[in-house]
Amino acid sequence: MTQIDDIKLSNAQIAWRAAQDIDDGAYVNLGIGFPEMVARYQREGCQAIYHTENGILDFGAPPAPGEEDWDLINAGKKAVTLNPGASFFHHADSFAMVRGGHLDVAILGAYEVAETGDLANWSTGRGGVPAVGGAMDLVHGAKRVAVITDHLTKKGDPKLVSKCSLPLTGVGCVTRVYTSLAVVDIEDGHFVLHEKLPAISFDDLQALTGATLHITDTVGDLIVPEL
Amino acid sequence: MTQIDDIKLSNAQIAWRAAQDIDDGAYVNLGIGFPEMVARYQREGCQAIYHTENGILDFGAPPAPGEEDWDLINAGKKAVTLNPGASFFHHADSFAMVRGGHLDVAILGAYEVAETGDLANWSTGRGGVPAVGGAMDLVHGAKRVAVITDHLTKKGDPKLVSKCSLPLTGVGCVTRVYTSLAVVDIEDGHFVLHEKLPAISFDDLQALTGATLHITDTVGDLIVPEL
Amino acid sequence: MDKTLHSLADAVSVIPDGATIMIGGFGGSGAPIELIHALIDHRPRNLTVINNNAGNGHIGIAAMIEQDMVAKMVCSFPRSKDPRAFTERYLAGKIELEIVPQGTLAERIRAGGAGIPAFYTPTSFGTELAEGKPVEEFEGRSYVQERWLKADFALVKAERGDTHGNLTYNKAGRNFGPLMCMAAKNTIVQVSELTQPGAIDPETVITPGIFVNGVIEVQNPAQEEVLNLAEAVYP
Amino acid sequence: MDKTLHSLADAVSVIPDGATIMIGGFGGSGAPIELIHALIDHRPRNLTVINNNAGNGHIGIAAMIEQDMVAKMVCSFPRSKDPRAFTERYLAGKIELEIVPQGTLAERIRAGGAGIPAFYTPTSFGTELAEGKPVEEFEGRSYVQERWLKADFALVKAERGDTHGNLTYNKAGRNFGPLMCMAAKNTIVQVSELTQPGAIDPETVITPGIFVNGVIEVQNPAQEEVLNLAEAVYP
Repeated sequence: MTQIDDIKLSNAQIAWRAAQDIDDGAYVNLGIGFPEMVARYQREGCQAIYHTENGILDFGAPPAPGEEDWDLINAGKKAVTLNPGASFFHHADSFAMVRGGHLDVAILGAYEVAETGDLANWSTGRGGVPAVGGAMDLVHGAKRVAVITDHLTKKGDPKLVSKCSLPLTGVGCVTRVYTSLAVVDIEDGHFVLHEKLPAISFDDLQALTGATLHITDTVGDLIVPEL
Repeated sequence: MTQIDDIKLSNAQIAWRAAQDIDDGAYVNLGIGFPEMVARYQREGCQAIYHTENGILDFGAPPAPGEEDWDLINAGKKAVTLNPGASFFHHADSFAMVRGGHLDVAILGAYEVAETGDLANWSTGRGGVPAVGGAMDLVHGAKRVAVITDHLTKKGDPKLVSKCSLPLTGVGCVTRVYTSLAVVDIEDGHFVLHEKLPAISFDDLQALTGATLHITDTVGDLIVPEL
Repeated sequence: MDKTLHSLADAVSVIPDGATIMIGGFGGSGAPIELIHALIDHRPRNLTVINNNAGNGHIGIAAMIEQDMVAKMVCSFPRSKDPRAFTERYLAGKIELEIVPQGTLAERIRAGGAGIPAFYTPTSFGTELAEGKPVEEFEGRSYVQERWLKADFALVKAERGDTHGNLTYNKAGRNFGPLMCMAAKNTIVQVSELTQPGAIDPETVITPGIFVNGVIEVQNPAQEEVLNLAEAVYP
Repeated sequence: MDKTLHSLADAVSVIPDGATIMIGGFGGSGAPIELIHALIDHRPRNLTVINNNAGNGHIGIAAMIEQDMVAKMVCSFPRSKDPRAFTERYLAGKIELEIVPQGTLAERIRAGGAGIPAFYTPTSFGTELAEGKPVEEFEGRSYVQERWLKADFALVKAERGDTHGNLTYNKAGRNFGPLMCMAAKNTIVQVSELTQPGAIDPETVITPGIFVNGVIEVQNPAQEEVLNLAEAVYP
């Protein structure tokens, strides 16, 4: 089998790929951490409008160091700036946007994604302090819920599975997964391979995936710039 | 029996009496029509804050004729003005104020009030076009729901009854009724006479009331200025 | 992104027969008269209209009813100074009416916009308007279960807007506008002044643009009450 | 009517042992640090605190926890850069935690303020956070029934206020403030600038005074994040 670590995409490259599917004017929520990186790779000529759970629509890039206004932060508590056309609102209105189906896409991280679209991304189930934030709201609100993730756990286990073993964030909510090796859609309870790295064979990819990868159409090449 | 029409209070006098029970700084909603009159008779040194269902807090007197702004109206669609400290809000926030128990008192008209506190004031049950407005919300929201009304219908029947015959606005919601003859509290499913016109005997008042009038304390004299 | 619509006719041309339409306004305040009249010109039929009232005089929603465009009204108070358009058709059995307490109407619309399919309210408990609805007791008090209300379209009047759809309103003309913007699949807003993004202070935006699909500038819009005082008729 | 409070100590002196307190803020934004620190001076115990988070560093809610004032936290995300105050006590079984999805937390608080005892949400369906809660299907999809959340007190930070309690907020410091003002029996607000009624444009009031019981001016209030960057400790 190919040396996966030699060919797999970096987080930046996964984020770049996810960003290519965001349309101009789309309303987008990016999960805390890795998903926030997607905003850096917006397509030329596309201006998405970013929503943050804590009550801002159309925030912009981080301010220069030393220029932070700590009342102007995103859900990850990082300082942000405003774009022209921004607005503030309280938390109930913010989650009305989420729950009410007004966001075009939410992009989240994952511990596991099941072929049924179930997502586990909030609890390792190992004790400690549980913390859910807005993840459970986002997965049942946005018109499209996508995940970006490494294809494998740090231990080398598949993150795309037939059934999640960790506590669920939501049931049947994910429709596309951007991994370090492939782009996989979830349709009618199945993983459907949309794109894969040219350097990996279908069989190798299947071996690294915890449930059957279906093919319903031509599988595209997952080609991403150096980042 | 006394000639009722000779002694009974005018609507203005009933409104005046109801106004005496409104505290300084109280948040008050006055029903459309007759109850709106209560605002004219606020006690000296008392400044209530009036709420209108259509999204204004702290509106003031009507403007001079010709000065109307038809986007600045009350629930009765009459032009109003603003007091310093006024605010605008949408209908869901307005009824959050109502339903959430934030109003100190709502004063409404009535077709019938039952000794159980049930109120009928929205439908004569005779067909035609039904129209409820905010009445059903107000009766279950304000901390205190009071009614102002003539003691009798135009036909001379009691409006204070053991059980409402007309379609209900709310169940067990009214706690005080200001009538043209008396002030009657509703306590534990009974009418309790609080004040009556000195000119009417208890027995005569009882005869004009459709359920037993209880007395639990000294009955006050209902004394109202000429208006 | 630019949500600007370039004519009233274009703005409403997407509304088909049989659509459910929320129309902003409380009486005449906030009534989007120009959008409604453009809709009358377009003349879809068999509409369900959600508004606090049911029209007044011979303009606006009353005129829609007179043109036999409305199959059903959902409202709290179908009365006005001159309610003939609705009253006559209602009493003749030609228009359906769903009467909803005003606060429940507002909350059902908000729920539709906020992804809340049902909620409990004390309002209407024990009355004929609660008949057939589930009742549940919480903390010793009885409440009625009400469902969300959504629409295919919303027609709303706002004061200032920008090309991203951010809105402010004029005084009590706000009323149902912000809620209806949330609850419709396609929200079309007429604004007295259309600006570029950034012109409205982010702190004072009442309806964020995410709830708005199209904005059209109608300078110096008609006020329904003023038109009615002048006994206007449309068309 | 004048809702002005004249000292921070007076403002919080009414809060007894065992009270349930909503505290505004999302992380450091909107955290009413001066009110919280006055509460620490007053030192009621056995409190239930409702906040999105569970404190950071050694100030604010974290300091309340360090002073053993808090018996239970209701929050969505009890993690922060320096969560030791909460984490240590939680893992030692010394503080109770009710974890609530963030949008559900916001909606439950709004429901408490709006007189809605329960509502249905898709959030948490099929997860362990829905265990024991009623589930109902609407239009072919399953929803979880959630209850309102109310409090005895709310401590909120706003930007401008008037003596009637009308409020505006500062940027994303708004977050839970307007909701908590609605949901508490006694809402106490610190404002950076206290004005006379009429000074705030009625169109821009975010929290109408009806939801506020007391306002106290705290000019140039501390920002929790800035204090934490400076490694501040209270008391």
